[in-house]
Parts: sequence; C-alpha cells; structure tokens
Amino acid sequence: MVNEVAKGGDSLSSSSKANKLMTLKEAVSSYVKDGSSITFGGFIGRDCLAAVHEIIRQGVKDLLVIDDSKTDVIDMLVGAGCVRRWEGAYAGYGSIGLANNVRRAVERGIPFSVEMEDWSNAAVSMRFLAGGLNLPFMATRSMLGSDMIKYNSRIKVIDDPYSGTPVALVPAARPDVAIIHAQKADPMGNAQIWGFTGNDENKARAAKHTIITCEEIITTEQVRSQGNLTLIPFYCVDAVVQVPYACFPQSCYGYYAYDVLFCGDYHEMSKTREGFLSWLDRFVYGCKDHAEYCRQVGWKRLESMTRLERQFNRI
Amino acid sequence: MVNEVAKGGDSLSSSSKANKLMTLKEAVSSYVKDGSSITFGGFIGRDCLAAVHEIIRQGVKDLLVIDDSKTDVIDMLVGAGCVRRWEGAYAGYGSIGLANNVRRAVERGIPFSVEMEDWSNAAVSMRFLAGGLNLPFMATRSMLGSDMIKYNSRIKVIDDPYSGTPVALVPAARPDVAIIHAQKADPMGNAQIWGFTGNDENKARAAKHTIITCEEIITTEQVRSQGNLTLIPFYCVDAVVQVPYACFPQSCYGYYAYDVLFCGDYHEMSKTREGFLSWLDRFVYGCKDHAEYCRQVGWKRLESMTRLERQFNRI
Amino acid sequence: MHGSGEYVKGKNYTASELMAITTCKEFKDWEVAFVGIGIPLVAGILAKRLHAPNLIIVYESGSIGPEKLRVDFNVGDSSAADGALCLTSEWHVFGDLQCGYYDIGVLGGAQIDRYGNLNTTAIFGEGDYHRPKVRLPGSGGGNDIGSSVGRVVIMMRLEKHRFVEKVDFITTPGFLDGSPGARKRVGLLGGGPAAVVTSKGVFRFRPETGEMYLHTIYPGVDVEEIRQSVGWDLIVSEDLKVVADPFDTELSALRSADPANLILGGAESRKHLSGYDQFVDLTLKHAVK
Amino acid sequence: MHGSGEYVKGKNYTASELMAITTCKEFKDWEVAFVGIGIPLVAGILAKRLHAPNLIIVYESGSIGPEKLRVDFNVGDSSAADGALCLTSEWHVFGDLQCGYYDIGVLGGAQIDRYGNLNTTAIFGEGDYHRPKVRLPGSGGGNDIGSSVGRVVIMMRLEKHRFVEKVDFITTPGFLDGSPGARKRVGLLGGGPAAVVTSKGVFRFRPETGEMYLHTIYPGVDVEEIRQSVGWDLIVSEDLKVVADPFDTELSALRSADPANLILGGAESRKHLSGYDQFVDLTLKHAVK
Repeated sequence: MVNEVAKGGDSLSSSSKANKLMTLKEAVSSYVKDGSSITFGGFIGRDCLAAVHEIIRQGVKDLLVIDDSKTDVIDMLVGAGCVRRWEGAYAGYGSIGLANNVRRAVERGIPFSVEMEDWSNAAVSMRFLAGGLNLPFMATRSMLGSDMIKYNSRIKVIDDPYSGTPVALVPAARPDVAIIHAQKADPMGNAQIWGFTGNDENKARAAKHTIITCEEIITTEQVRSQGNLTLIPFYCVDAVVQVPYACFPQSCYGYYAYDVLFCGDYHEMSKTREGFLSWLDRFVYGCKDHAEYCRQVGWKRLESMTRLERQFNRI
Repeated sequence: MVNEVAKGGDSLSSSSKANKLMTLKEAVSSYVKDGSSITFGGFIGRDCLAAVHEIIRQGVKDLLVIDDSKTDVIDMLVGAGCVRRWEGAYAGYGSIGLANNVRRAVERGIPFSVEMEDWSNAAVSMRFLAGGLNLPFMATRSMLGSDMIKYNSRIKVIDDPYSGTPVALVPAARPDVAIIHAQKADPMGNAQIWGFTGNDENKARAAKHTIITCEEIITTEQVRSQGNLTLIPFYCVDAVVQVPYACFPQSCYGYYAYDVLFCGDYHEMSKTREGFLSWLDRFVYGCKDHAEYCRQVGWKRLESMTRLERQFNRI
Repeated sequence: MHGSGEYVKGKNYTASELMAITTCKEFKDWEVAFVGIGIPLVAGILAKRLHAPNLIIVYESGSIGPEKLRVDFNVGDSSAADGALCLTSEWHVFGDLQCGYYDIGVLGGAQIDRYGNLNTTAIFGEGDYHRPKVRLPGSGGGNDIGSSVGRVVIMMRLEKHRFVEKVDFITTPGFLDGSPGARKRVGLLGGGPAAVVTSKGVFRFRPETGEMYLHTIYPGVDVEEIRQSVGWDLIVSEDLKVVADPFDTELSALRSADPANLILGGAESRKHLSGYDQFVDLTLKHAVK
Repeated sequence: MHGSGEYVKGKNYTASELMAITTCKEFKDWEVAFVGIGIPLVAGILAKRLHAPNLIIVYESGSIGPEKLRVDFNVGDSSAADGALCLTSEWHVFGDLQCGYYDIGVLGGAQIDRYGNLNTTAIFGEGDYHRPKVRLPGSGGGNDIGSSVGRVVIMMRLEKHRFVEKVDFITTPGFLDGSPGARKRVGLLGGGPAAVVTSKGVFRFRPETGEMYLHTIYPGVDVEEIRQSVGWDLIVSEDLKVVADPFDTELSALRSADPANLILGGAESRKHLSGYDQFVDLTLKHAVK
C-alpha cells in the first residue's frame, strides 16, 4: 500500500476494525477483481490453495501474479484462464516435474497466452521488501551477468554511487491483493506464523489489501501472550477467514504434511488439457466451497496428513 | 561482514564451531580493538552495559560507534575517552535529560572532542539492513528537507530511476564488531530474543564479528524446539558469553525492569566531570568484572527489578 | 503536587499536566500512534485510559500495540513490550510508518519556527553544528515520524528561546519554507504538523501558508503573554477559545499513569522517593491489569 | 530396485544413486549448504547421515539447519522446518547468502555450457524466450545461489541436448565467457561452479579459463561415450580416475533417506505405492529421530 490511503481500516467502522472475520467467498469477491495484481503467501508450503479454488470459481480474469516460487497456485490459475501475466521466479513442481498448465499457456497459448517476466527469488524478495518499506526500489547482487537482465528492462544495472561497482536495482512490488495463510490469527487480523515465513511479512505490508486465511482463530489475548510470533500486524490486514486445510495438498507447518501423492495425481491429470479440466470439474467447480473440497479429498486422507505432521512438528 | 571472509567460524576448528563460549574479558579483548567500529544491540533496553564497562576497563581507544539510539552505552564510552566518532541518531537520556558526557565532549572537547555524524533512526535502520544484506546502500524517505542532509554528505538525494521522485540513499553500515544481548543462546551462537528486537538481526549480520551476551545458556535442542524465536543464527556469531543482568540499569524483557532511579543517580553524578569519574571508579574501574558490578549495585536491588519485570513479562 | 513546577495560579493542576491532558485529546480511538518518550507517551497512555481505549501505541524499538500497564521512561524499556500485539524490529516499524499505517505522531523539540520545523540536534549559540553551545540528543525517530506520519502533534513549553524565527538546525521538517507543496517537492510523504501543544495554549497551522497560529489558550493565560514568548509576529485565531479546566477524573487518571511523578515531575521527583522499593511498589500498585 | 531407471550394468545401484552418493562427498562437515530440491537435497541428507553430521542445510523458504528427519519434495514442505535452528524469512536467507555465510550450493539445470552457465528458464527450440519449445520453471533461487554462494556443485544427467555449446538462456551464470575476472566484472560475489556431477562422471573447472574438464568417470563408463554426450570439444584430465563403487552402507543410507523412492525414482515410483497410508507409514518408519 502506498502512503495516500492507509488500509486495514481507514474506511472501516470501529466494529469492523475489531472484527474483520468474513467468509472466503466474501473476502475474494471484495478484493480480487478482474485485472488485479495479486500475490500469495507461503513458499510452496503454506500457500492458500483454497483461495485459488475460490478465485477460479468466481471466474476472475486477467490477474497479474507477482510471486517468488509457486506450484499449484500458478499452475491452476493459469490453467483455469485467470492469469494474464506472471512476474516471478519459479513456476514448477519441484521433484515432480514441470508445471503443465504453465507450459501449455506459454508454449501454445492454451487456454490463453501468458506474459512471463523472469526474476530470481532473491530479486522478488527484494521487490517485496521495497514494497513493504514503501521504497521505490532495492538493490541486489543477483541476476548480474544473466539473461534475465537482457529480457527484463525493469532490472536496472547501475554503478553503486558509493563504491562504483555494479549492482542491480529492482522496482518495488505493490500488488492490489495479498492472500496469506497463517496458522493462527485473531479477528483484528494479527497473524501468527510458525515455520519458515517466506516473504509473507513484506507481502502483507506491500499489498493494498491483505486477506489472512488461517487454520485457527485465536483471541487477541492469546495474540498478546506471544507477540514475538505475530508476523503480520492487524493494520496490514483487511479480512480474516478461518479455512482449515486451506493449503492441502501442500503442507502447513504444525498442522498437516505435504500430500505428495495427491499432488502427483494432479500432475499426471494435468498433463493433458482434458485431464486438467476434469480435475477442475471434480475438485473446484464441483465443490461449492472449501468444506466440499475437503469432503471430496476425504477427511480421512486430510487427517492422515495431520497425523504425519504432528509426529514432527507441534505448535 | 563482507563476502570475502565468512565469519562465525571459517577459521575455527570444529570444536570451536560447536562451542563459542568464552568470558566477557576474552570476547572483548579478541574483537574490540583500538580504532574498531562497533555497534550494540538493543534499543535503550537490552543494551549490553556489561560489555561497555569491560571495554572501558580494557582502555580501548578511538572507537567509531555506529548506532541508532543509545543512552548509557554512548555516554559512558564517550566520558571514558573510548570514542573518536559517533554515527547515529540519538544520544540522550529520554525523559531524564541530555547525555552529559556527550555534551562535554562535543561542546568543550572534554575529555576529547568527538565527531558527530547525524542520521535518523530509520536511516540507521536502513544502513544496517543494507549491511545485513551485503548491499551497498538503501533508500529512505526520511531526512528529506532536513539539515541532516546539509551536514552529512554521505546522504545522497537522488531521483528514483523508476518514478523520478526524490529519495535519499544511505550507505551500508558494516562495523567491525556488534555486541548483542539476548535472553537465551546456545553454545553454537543461536540467539533467541523476546520483546522488541530493534535492529539486532541486521546488526549481527552486518558486523564482521558478533559477540552474543545472554542471560541464559540453553542447549541446541532447546533452540530447535522453537526455531521461530532464533533472531540470530549461529553463523553470524563469533563468541557467546553468559552475563546475567548485563543490561542493568536498563531493562531486559522477561528478566528485569529498568531501574530509573539508578539511571537518574548516574545522570546526576555525570553532570560534572568529577562526578562521572568517581562513578567510573566505583562501578567500572573498581569492579574487576560484571559479577563485582552486580555486588556493587547490590543483588537485592537487581532481584527487585526481576520481581517487578516478572509481574508483567515472563518467557 | 504532581507534575513539574508549581500549580497554575488558582488551579489544582500544573502546566505540564494541562499539556498532557490537552495532547491526549488529539488521539482518536482506533488510531495508530507513534509516540515519543516523556510527556507525549503519558498523553498516549492517558488517552487509552480515557476516551480512546483502542488507541494503538507503537514504539520505534519494535513494539506494536502494548497494553500500557505501566509507564515507560525510554522507548526501549521492557514495559514498552507489555502484552504487545506484535513484537518486531525497529526497521519494520519505520517501514510501516513510511507505508502510511500510522495516523498520528507526537514529538517534543528544543526549537521550533513558525512553519513547525523542529530542532532536536544542537543549539549553535556562538558556535556551530560541530561545536555547538548545547548538543542535543539528535533526531532519534523524530525526523522519521515528522517525515512520514499522518499528522504530527508537537509538545513544547512556550518559551521565547524555543519559539524562534529560524531554528539552528532543521532536524524534523514541518512545512519547510511554507511554500505550497514544499513537503511534497522534497519527497516527504506525511501530512506534517497539525498542532503545537504548549504550556500556555495550542497552536495550529494554516493550510495555505503552513504558518502556525494561536488556536486556543489555557485558562488564565493572556494572549499578549503568548505573543511575547514567540520570536515572530504571531497570528491569533479570530475565534480564539479558552481550554476548559481538566476534570478531576482526567487529573487522577493522569497521575496514576505516572504514579511516581517521574515523567511529569522530572528529576525533582526522584528525590521524593525513598528508594527503588518504593518505586517498585508504586508501579505495581498503579499497574492496570 | 531403487532410484530412477535400471541398475548400472552389472552393479547394484542406479546412475541416479551414484550421482547422489558422489555429490554427497562434496559437502564437508560444519559447512553451510544451500541446497535445491530433488536429488541435490537427498545428497545433502545423505552427507549428514554419513560423513558430515554437522552439515547445516539451508532452505530458501527460510529454514536454517533443520534436523532432516524426513525427505522434502519441495523447499517449502513443513519437513524443511523440522527442528530447525532458525525459522526465518526467505529474504533473510538470501541476504545471508549474499553476505557470504553459505559455503556450498547444489543446483540442477536443463542446459549447461562449457563455462558452467546454466539454463533453467526455457528451451527455445524453433521459438524464442516468449514462445519457447519448453518453458522451464525459471530461476527460483538458482540464480541467487549461483551468484553468491561460496562454490556451486551442479547435478545433471549427461545428455547431449543438455551439455551444449551455448545455452539458450543464462539463468545462472557460471564463468560467463570464461575470460579472467568475468564474474567479478559484472559484480558477482560467489566463487562460481566447482563441479558438475553427472550420470557418467564428474567434471571440474580450470581456474585460468573457467572451462569444464572431465575429472573422474564412473565404473564401466567409456571416455568416448562421454565425449559424444558433450556439445563441444571436451578436455579430459590427464590423470583421469574412476569413481569407486558405493559401499552398501552408503546405498542403504541413501535408500532410507528417500524411503518411498519418490525423489530418486520419480513418477514411476508413485505407482508402486498402494496409497497415502503406505506413504505415511514408510515416512514414519524411516524417520530419524
């Protein structure tokens, strides 16, 4: 957000400042519009897939996705035809393979051609750090000598005015919306996150509107009992939505492990356009909300992933 | 630290990597030299006064202190003749008054004249953020239009190459030494901090050598049980020293409250050079180490401040 | 007697107390306030205990929204963190300030000019920046707050050597030379000064010229007395009002916010305490839990 | 059979397994390693379980020094955080990388040239950057690691379409054009590539020219076979040695580090699992506690 309009409540009444709880449907329809720029919290782990499904269900078009590394988030949004442009560092499936929908869109324009602007993860991190500080740019020592600079004119290589040595500048990222999944948040919007935190603290600050989804709603008193774990303070936040298992099949530290087999099945299905569309029918269009998705996946399967995770991490 | 030489152990043997414990005397004599540049953690609260006393005892000279806001740390070091130059934002006593030794040094050259380079707290924060990222500079929207720019040629006002609007650049701070007090640390140097964290995460990264002092030594297993509270990872750290009550008369969140009366007495005494010197004799030169300082202050007094703090904050 | 100096003639409060109570009314409920140490902070705590229970106070040390159970003497006291909503870093808080998340900041200063430019760096006297008559603490976070916060409230005792035609050093810009758009032109984001709360009355600023004018006066204060304490030809509101005497409830809330009178009373008050035990007892007795 | 593809002829291991075991020897105890996902990570876990128990593995998601109780499929799996020494932000980890705190990084790639320049962005084919034949994932943290880490180890299957005269897109610079000081001249801080571990042997780099040469070969591999798989005139070490067969202890440690064979075995292995229950059971059974 930029200086002119403070969010997280300037236009809100006192009662809405104290309580930003809403449904995922409300949050997405309030803040994610055709043509919006958007980013997602997490780092291929703690990404809010439930919001991605809801965006697809609402038929949002022409998104500009600005992000570091993404898997399902970007592949599904691209495949569902929601994305016009990607500014990011990584769109793939780790050890599983490439992102099939991204490939189809870029290589063959199916369902639409998507503009790709390549950055490195450190560069995207600096773009969000700049955005979160409301600075116009940040320097980085990444990407120097690479072809990212050749194809991306917004990376400016300058001579450092202090030492004279070359350094790259990257512009601030200030998306319209950030959707960030936390383990716990209070109704005011104070979000507490355990495990690695990606660029979430800066994404929440940089975005004009921030939606916090979470596994559990806690009281503000509980927030106060461990303020060092509040990664995102309430004033960066516009909406708070409780969405258990929002990241499935990805992991949520302390809550559930990554379901690599489910993700593998998706990857197999999405190798063809038809397979992807039938997957969408079953798990997105066929489910009116996230609770139905959970039922479709199977609660027993979800609980298995919780059982697995809790052998290793408990909050 | 800069890229050429990684610290926190490149030159250390495996056993020294696992165990960086030493005495305060050893840590100061190993890393704080005549002419060193230095910064201290904390923010007029959690500042390591014990290290300041030890530096004075060891008679270190010509320090360049780079810091945001400091009270006792800078006033005592200046009064004891350890400081050649200050690059910082605030040297004063909050609601108690001005820093008497700093005044004498700047206004009248007693005991030595000290160069002052003025920055704002946000500017110093950006300097350490740049240092901690090993970037040459950071931008800031502070100090524009102020006379800090007039007297400090290292603040460069440029037109942002993306938007054309003015913004100030500040150079990275990379002091030789950072001394940071944590509530808990393990022998490897993983430091966990509760309460506000100032610029400590970046100071520890930016400095060529980092000394962690702490109230308690914990095991590495205990560190692992709450990794989200590790503000400073071991690889930034050269020395770990257990120093209970290291910040007294300042506060240490969860351990002891600020003793405003003790600090007020110091302030009264330091109004004259003679008063300050007799204070030094009693509390610094007269104590061979921090344990003797604690005895000189009185354990009952220290424990009262713990009793007070623990009514409000427990870790 | 509580507060610094004597009671205002014929009143049951001191000038410092009236300054704190007047300032406290500048805060609105649910605002986020970036408050410096000393009387400004006491005013913030008071606002939370009176009309603005949901006021969020932020400290540059990295504490956001503490409960304010007890008073702080420095922005880095552990008390600044009591029950905070978010305990984070200094640089994050300044970033949030620069993002525009903070509505109001309260600052003190040693010198101010008619455009609200503040000096907290040095009084030059016969000397200069490098060898001044009085070396002051420096900007601290003052410049940052004045640069980027939504609106700034300044608290200063009204004395002629403080309200000067030209400050020796602009630590924190107000409206600079008062020309239209002067702040924006140099790249500043925040709204600039909104009020100067003094020991004798309150000044506000003309939007067109950025010039300070006398807006309200305290009971028993004469306008001429104020004119004499200002180093330029002062504009006085045509509709000058007198501030009401504080209510007893306000005074007692104020006094319990600074129970040992160490902020409002300063060094003198320390001498009235028998020792640290009494300080601990007073703090605990008046702590809001 | 464990690992991808067939066992090496006459051996009890696959080429992927030998790659992982060979790579694992590049890590030294107490080093800090920035490791990408997939086989590189398995090599890191293996090193911790064999000769380098104090190896610190760092993930770009913001996890420093996890215990590595179980394997990860993505750098953002919750497993990446198991018992970590420090759980922090992505940008901090990249800052620490840029500060020089990280000794070694391990990367994969789709194309590499003789100077160790890597492409993970796009295979142009008949097309171009905007409409390539194969759109790859992009840099991720690869460029950052290659730019700033102490030394880089690259893992790639040795295939002619991968080892090319000129990569379509330099995602991660190696020694650029190989001219002296090329990396420093563009502003890069890290040491650049140190080794390329392939499915048939290991390449290292000549310090003077930045050019890759064949350093060691795997048992049963012919040098000519390697020359044929490289798109330029390959330099071969005059002192070419053969890598020893892995010990059974190394193979069993490797297999238990990836108990469902999902990393080394890939998509095929998923089909051999009866379902998520078996996956959970295998993970728990092989977890190091």
